[in-house]
Amino acid sequence: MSRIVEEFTKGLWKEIPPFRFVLGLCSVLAVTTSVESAVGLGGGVVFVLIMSNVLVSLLRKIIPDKVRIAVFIVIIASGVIIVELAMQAYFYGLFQVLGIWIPLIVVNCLVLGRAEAFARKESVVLALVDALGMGIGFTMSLTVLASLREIIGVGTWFGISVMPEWYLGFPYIIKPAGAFVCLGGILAIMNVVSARLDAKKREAEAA
Amino acid sequence: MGDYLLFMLSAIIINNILLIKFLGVCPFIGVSGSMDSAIGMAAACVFVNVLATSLCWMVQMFVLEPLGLEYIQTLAFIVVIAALVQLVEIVLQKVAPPLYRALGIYLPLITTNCMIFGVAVLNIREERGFIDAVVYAFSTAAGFSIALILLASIRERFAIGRIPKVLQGFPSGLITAGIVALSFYGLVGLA
Amino acid sequence: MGPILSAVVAMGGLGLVLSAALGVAAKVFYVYVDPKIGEVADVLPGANCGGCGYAGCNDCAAAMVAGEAAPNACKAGGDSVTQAAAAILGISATAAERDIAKIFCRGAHGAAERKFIYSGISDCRAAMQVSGGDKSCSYGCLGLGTCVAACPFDALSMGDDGLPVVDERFCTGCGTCVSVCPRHIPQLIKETQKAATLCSSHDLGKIVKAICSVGCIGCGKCKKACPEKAITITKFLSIVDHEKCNGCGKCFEKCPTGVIQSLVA
Amino acid sequence: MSFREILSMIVVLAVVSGVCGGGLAVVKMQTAEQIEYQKIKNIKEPALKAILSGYDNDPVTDRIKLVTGKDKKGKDVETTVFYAKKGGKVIAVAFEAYGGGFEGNVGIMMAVKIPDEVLDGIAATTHSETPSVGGVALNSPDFMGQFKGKSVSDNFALSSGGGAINGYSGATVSSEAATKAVTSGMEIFKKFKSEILG
Repeated sequence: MSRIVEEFTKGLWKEIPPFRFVLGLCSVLAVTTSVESAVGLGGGVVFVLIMSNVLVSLLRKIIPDKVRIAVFIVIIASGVIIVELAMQAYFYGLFQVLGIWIPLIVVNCLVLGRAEAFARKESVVLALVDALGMGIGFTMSLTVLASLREIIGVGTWFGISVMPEWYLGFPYIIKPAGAFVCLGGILAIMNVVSARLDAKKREAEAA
Repeated sequence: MGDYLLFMLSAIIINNILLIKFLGVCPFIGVSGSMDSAIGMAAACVFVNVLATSLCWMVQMFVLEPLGLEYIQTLAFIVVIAALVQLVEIVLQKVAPPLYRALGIYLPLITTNCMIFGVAVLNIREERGFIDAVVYAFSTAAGFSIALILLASIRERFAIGRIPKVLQGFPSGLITAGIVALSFYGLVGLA
Repeated sequence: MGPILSAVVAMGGLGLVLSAALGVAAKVFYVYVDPKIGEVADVLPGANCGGCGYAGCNDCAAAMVAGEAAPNACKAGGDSVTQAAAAILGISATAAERDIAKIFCRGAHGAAERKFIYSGISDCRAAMQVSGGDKSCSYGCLGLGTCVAACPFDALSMGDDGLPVVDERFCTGCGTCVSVCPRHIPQLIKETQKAATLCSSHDLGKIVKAICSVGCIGCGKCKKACPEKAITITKFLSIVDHEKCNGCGKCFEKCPTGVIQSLVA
Repeated sequence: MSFREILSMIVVLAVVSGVCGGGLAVVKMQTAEQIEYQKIKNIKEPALKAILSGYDNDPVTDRIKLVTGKDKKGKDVETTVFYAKKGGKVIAVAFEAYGGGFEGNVGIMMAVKIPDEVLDGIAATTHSETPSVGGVALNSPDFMGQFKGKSVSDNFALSSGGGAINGYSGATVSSEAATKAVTSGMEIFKKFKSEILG
């Protein structure tokens, strides 16, 4: 039981994608111009992650080692197409906003990374929990990054304006170049936090 | 011929696939630490990108469209790319072992490179002819290589610069990329 | 029924054709790779630190399987890796004595003089370009922390006296600091070494006396005092031989600048 | 790589991609209906709202698809006909037709009042005309308004071509495209009137 909790929480802080566990940057940078699209993509990734982790760990015994990457990719691609069709059917506005970034979930290094590094070796329950943890972690960090960029960039959050009238917005951060700098900044802040944590841990160890 | 030049220029510099369109950022951050790994990755990307785009274009035009299976495009393309990368790996290992050892660890990475798949899908969504698609693939890969090598040369200087411990590695790489993207962004009005 | 059937046939066909192509390619372009290399590589820590002298763990594993490298070649891994690698290769491995890095210079800010004030890139290699570094002693440690930054295991930290300090618990003897330092101040010594001359200067005694109060002046007193004949003076610098030295400590009192010291804290 | 290994590789990959292909086809069949509804709702509805009024149903759901001809490659050309009803009675019918424009096809959604069969108004749906020239023409009320009130069998050519519509100055090609679209729309209406009013 504790293993399950541990697998779940690791996705939420210790190895939270994409900050500590730097994977899947392409979609993170592009989609976080608005919180709505970030949450939309996060939802899509969570579904694909869960489906692919569960299926991969179910089939892990019968897949010959030589062709396992191709089979994982087929499973992930099917998950992505299901998300694409579902989004087109029920959230058409979001589908138009995300555009090419939905099919690009299939090459999201996070999904294939989890399948390759984790789901292939673990039981179904652990794979599911890991997918949940990673997926929610990914969506959370996407939302944080997106709200940061939206509030600073345009002064709104989920479309509701939150900043005072005189705030004209800082469009640089919405532009592609701003995305890099913003993510770099957040990674730096995360490093500071983890450096301090490690330093405490080392003192505890040394003492 | 003139418009091809303009077309290539716009794909290489103006809307550079990496700094403006964000495709291919994962290997970009991972590999741009040192110059020779960047060049290795760039060469592999150009080679595989052109091959993958032509194959995917053919699959789309001769298999998916006649059968009306456009919605399954993601699955078909990514299977083709994965198989292609594995094929290139096997062939290179036998035909050119030194090249294989130089590109070695980057080849499997290319399957999950968003640029290869992204360019294949963009070519279809923007309804390009076969030659246009291949030219677009070549120029985007060239743009990717230019950005990658530019960043690698800058980041190599970081090794001996006074970078605070906290900023070393990914943060400094990302922030440099942001500033270089800003310079590319200045050219947007050109084409 | 049409669309489902066409989808199944199309995708199944595509999978079939591609995997057949892969199969044929695997057959035609078959290159024999010893599977053991993969197993050994999995056991190695994978830090690619280069301590074994090969370009990364895969190369080291290949060398081990080919018999060029002994199972204990991997310094970073220590005993556990050595035993595991030996088990895979099916040969017995003598547990190698652990190497650790030691700083062979005590010329801290107060003790050693400076030729000029250097304020360029904070890297010893860069400082070396500026007329051989800002320290009067041309063998001494410049204290700009290249080794600290290069250490893949974070075992080195910069002391407040301007000299790096080795943290033996984390040091795996990978040798990165030795190769990265332009003056090779950090050197790998056996963990059990009892005494050493913490200086790298081959200058004449009177030059050393003028520029550094804690350097080895090559007077040879320690050599005369050593009953085991463990100390040799090569170009005005005393070198302690690890095998012969039994740590009796007779040389420590004789040394006028106290540069030869006991390592056994 | 022994032969048996290669065989198992081929079988596994073929079976997995086949099964996934089949599964996706099933999912596609389930969602096709909903996707089409969404597509129409988001692209066509703005035009529908501009030209239809006084209805109490959702024209997007009450629609039928007619095969109204063949294109160059021989594939069927389908026209979707939307019904605007009031108290269950059809008061107007709207459908889309295309005319060759400057940059490509210009799509015009037109509404015909039932039973008096008079054109109730037209709106441009999809076009890639140059925004500053053709685009302006296709949105200007005085040009697009000329069609309103004309009977189905009127001649919708430009006044220069003997018709009753004067083209938007400076954008003759786009205005001609609009008239061509309306003319072909009227032909479809007359040809398939029985199915439409069925």
